[in-house]
Amino acid sequence: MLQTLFNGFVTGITMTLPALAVTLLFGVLKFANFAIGAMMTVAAYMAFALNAQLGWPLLPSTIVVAIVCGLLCIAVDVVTFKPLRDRGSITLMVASLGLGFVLENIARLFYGNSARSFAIEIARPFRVMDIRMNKEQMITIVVSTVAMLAMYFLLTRTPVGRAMRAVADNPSLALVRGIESGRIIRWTWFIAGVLLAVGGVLIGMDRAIEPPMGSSYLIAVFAAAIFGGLGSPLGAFLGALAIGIVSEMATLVIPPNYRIGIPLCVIALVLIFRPQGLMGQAHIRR
Amino acid sequence: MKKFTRRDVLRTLGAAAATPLSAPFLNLAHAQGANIPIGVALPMTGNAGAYGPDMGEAARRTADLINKAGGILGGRKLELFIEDSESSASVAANLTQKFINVHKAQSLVGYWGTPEGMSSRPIAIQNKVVLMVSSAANAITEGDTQGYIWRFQMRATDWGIVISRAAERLGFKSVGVMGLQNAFVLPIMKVFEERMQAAGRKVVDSLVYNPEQPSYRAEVQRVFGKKPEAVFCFGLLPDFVSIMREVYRGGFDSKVVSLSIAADAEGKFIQGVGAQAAEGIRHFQPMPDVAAPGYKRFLKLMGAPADRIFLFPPNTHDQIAITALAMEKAKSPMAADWSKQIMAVGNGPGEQVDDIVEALKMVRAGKNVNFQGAGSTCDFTASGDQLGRGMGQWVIQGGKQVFVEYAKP
Amino acid sequence: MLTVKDVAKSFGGFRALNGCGLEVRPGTITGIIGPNGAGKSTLFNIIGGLFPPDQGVVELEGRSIAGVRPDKLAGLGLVRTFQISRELGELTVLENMLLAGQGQSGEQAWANFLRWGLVREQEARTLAKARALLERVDLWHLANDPARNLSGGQKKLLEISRALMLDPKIILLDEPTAGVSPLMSRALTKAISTLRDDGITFAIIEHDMDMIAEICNPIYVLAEGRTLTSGSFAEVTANEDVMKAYLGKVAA
Amino acid sequence: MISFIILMSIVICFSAVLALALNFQWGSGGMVNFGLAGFYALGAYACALLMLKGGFNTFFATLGAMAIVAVACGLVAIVTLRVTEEDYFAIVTLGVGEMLRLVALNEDWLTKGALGLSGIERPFNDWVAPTSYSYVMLGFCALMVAATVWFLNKLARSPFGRVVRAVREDDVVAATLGKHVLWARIRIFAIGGALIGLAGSLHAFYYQYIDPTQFSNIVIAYAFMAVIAGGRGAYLGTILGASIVMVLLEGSRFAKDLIPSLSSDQLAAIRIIIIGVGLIALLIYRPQGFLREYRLQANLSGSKQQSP
Repeated sequence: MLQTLFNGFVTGITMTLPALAVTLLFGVLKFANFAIGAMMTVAAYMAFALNAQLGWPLLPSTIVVAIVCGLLCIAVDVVTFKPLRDRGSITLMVASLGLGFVLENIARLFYGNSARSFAIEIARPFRVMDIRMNKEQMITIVVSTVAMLAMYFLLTRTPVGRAMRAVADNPSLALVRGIESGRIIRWTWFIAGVLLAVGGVLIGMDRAIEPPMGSSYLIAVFAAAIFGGLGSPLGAFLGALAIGIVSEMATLVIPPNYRIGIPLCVIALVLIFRPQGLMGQAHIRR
Repeated sequence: MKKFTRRDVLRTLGAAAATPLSAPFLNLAHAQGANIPIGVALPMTGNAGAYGPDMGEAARRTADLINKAGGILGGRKLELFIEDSESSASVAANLTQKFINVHKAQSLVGYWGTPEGMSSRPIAIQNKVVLMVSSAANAITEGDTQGYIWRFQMRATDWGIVISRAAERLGFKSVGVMGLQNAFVLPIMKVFEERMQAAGRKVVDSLVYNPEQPSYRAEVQRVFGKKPEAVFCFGLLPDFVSIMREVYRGGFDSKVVSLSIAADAEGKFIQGVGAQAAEGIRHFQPMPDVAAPGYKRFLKLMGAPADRIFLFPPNTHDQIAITALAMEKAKSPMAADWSKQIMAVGNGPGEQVDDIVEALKMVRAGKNVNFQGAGSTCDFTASGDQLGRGMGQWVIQGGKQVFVEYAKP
Repeated sequence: MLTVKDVAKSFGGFRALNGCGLEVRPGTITGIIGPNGAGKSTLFNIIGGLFPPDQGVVELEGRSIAGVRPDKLAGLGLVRTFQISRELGELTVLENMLLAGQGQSGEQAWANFLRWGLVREQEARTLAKARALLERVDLWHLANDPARNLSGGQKKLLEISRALMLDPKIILLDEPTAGVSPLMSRALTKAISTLRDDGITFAIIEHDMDMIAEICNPIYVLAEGRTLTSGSFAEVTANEDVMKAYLGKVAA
Repeated sequence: MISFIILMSIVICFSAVLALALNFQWGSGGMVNFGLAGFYALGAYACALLMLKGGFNTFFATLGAMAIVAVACGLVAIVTLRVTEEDYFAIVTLGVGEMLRLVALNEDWLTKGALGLSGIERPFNDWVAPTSYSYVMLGFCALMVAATVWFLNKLARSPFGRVVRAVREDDVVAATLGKHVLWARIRIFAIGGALIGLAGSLHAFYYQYIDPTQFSNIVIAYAFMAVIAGGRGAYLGTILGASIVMVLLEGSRFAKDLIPSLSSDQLAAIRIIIIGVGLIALLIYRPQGFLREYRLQANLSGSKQQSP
């Protein structure tokens, strides 16, 4: 029981970074990006290349990949989403779906379908109050918390962050066009890229690295972001934890192979009872 | 590029309309001295992608061997059409249509996975073409196959029998079972659980999981958390890698037993989880009897070292060999004729031969043969299931696969 | 005809409307003016049913319409236009008009297959009506063009004509002359007063003071989410608070 | 070879029906459906099960499958759209599609799980000789495509079609003009659902065997590609788009020998990359597709028929 609760906590915290990325991208760009799963997969494979193939330690690999991914996201935005910006969120969503297919299969093109792992020693667990925990889980918790705090600092203390928040908080205010908005969008993509890259590496530490690894998190991550209120970073954090814990705890009563149904039910309940989500504000489009 | 005129289009349509009438004649035309086409659908992509290339090589070398020795039916050569089934049901069905309709194949071989076999089965029966599969799920040969469907593999329930017998001998008092939601895993699980319970062993938990899940923490926690002596985990490589990482880092001590397609996968498993996490895992897989002369001959054909264990390529070899023998015996390339001779050349009565060239000579001379294949003794039940194939058992020690034993059901 | 009393609305922490009220009497063109951010468009959005007020009364002919869906309001005879023209760009000008026809059986999918005679007859009637309206504003020759190809002023004309397809009792116009050439603006003003003479009531948000002065009476002045004052153009312009509201905004 | 082309044409036909369904939901109605693969599976399974377990004949099984998918789609639209907007809708369709596939995979008692359903009966099977069945099947599928196009074109030209497009362009305006937007959207999604059910039934008839692996997410990419290439809202174009996509896919199987250095694994990946890149490129450079959506063209010079 307690162990399951802890497992849920770990599952949840693994999803916090992608959920943050989703909510940030949605807040500023106003569309649901379905390519985030594949972006995480690509990041995990990039880290795998540096770590397992070139023999770098995982930490510098992750840092390099995070920066590269951030820049890559900016590039992807310029190539893919920028020309479509005026076309409404549905077109952007469809484009992101296509982008997801492309990215996932680029990983498949180079690495095939077989499962891989980072070149790190996996260790037996230690026990705290009879709960089994392991090193990777500790790393995940620390990294996610640090990232959350960094995000908080970024959004509240820096001019770019404040601008991002202003855009995210005020959905009736269409994104101001001009140089300023270009800068905000680039920063948003960069930060989302970094979050997704780190999230991808953490997921790769948790399970095997294979092409569908990122997309398998897609629904749960979106549920987390919606539950927390799309556009609200704190909400995304809490939403991810809640979804993780609820879906692991639910396996005590429902068959585990329907776990994916839990996030879906959460979305449905949120839509019916509190469309703005846990921490979000009521918002009206247009 | 040539432009299509309306007349061209009309002519094509006219040809299309005329085809059903002329189809039988076309087949007759084929019967006169042309090559004998064989469709080979192999998994080059997807979760079984590792096995396709070797199976293709075995098929090619076997066909070459037969062709060099003068072919069959008075000098006609076997012509292989090797295609990727992508481990997918609909791709395999489209391929089967292509083999039958474009290449006019009367023999379809390969078909590694259950989806491929299941989707191609009705097409083969309808077109009266022999389909030889390598898949294990019982359903493939169930029902009325009209003698067109032949399995070159142990039936899944037989896997369960061998594995449960081994489990009894290993003395596990309590076991947990987890299986991937997959057509050939479920019958294995069912038989295994029944046998364990019948033997008075406790099955503490049994669950089925989906492929491509974000994580398998909940499943591992539920089954291993009940601390059975051993957990039998029937799955494929990607899910098994994730599960074993979870098991090792979760600090569970139950012994793990699995299938070689997950726990070996041509070395990819140990690469994936590392040697410590893989230590002590036992795994099973139907395999050829490596001591049999037929298998040794096959190794020579493949130019492989004497200790090399091929799991599936020998089946492909046998499928082509049996096709050739049955055609020769029936003196006809049409499946409706030679499908009736498969048991005659496979089960005997007749002299046991393991050399396909020799066997063909004998058949031509009007003698009875009992062909002994590379993958098995090539004995069949009337429903199309293969007898005489056994299972190997390995254990992973120090990052190496150590062979334990070979057993038949 | 249309009564708004003490309406308040907040978004997040921001109070867009706070004790706003007005009264539109039948047969008038009621003008609504006020500095940017006074809450004029929010007021129209509430009357138009886009979102309900937090508190207050909105009545159409004595019947509360607070929170009633826009499509129901259309049935009650209330239509609105938008500050930035919202023509349906991918539809032709004519289709924009036909869409607004009410009581079309053909809007039930099955009727097009089972009662196609009726649908065709109604369609012909709707078409004739649309044609008459388009010819009146000299847009008929553009009827087959996608609406997005129209000029700003033509779009405004189309929006008003489209509203007329509903045979409304009252039309809310949100800045009908914004982004329109002076010449077209004149024509619009004239068209609106003609329509008023035909018995249609208007409420207009407008910045063009010439237009306000010419056709609107009474005029309501909104500032910071509430009604400052109301009266004729002369009365309103003479009011010191009004000048302060406008100038204060500029000073701040 | 001819027979193979015939068979591929059948595949093109039922892919085209699926793409037409998507073109109605998304192209005309602006309702994106990322759960297409799941609803497609629902259609195929419903049709197969109605025959295998319900004892229906092929005709009523197809109608039943259409009704079931229509209701499922309608329900998704009701629950999701009552309160909110398109981004959530896309996510919910994705999740529901996933869930439907899980049910197909896990409910052994009903769907036989991963083993799949076999022995699916085909229409007119008793009346036609097996050798010429594929021609009849092609004729039947082509007829279904033609009927679907006729039906959708008729709808597009009707007042209902106007409402559909208006809701896509601007739901607020449509509401202001007295249209019940939620009800319109429910109908759009349900009608599209019925067509998905039809496509699923044809799929089941063609393969005579269905299993969960046939309904992977790649189906979604293909359908979107077909719609975008053909032109949003342009139904004839969709047939063209579906043909192009299927010919590319199947053609690459024939062209494999040209690049021997690539493994089939990589070739499969490249094929999907091409589809994905093509999808984005078309969205950017040719969003209107090859053919254009229907627009009413009235006779401008004709005399007035009636005064209002």
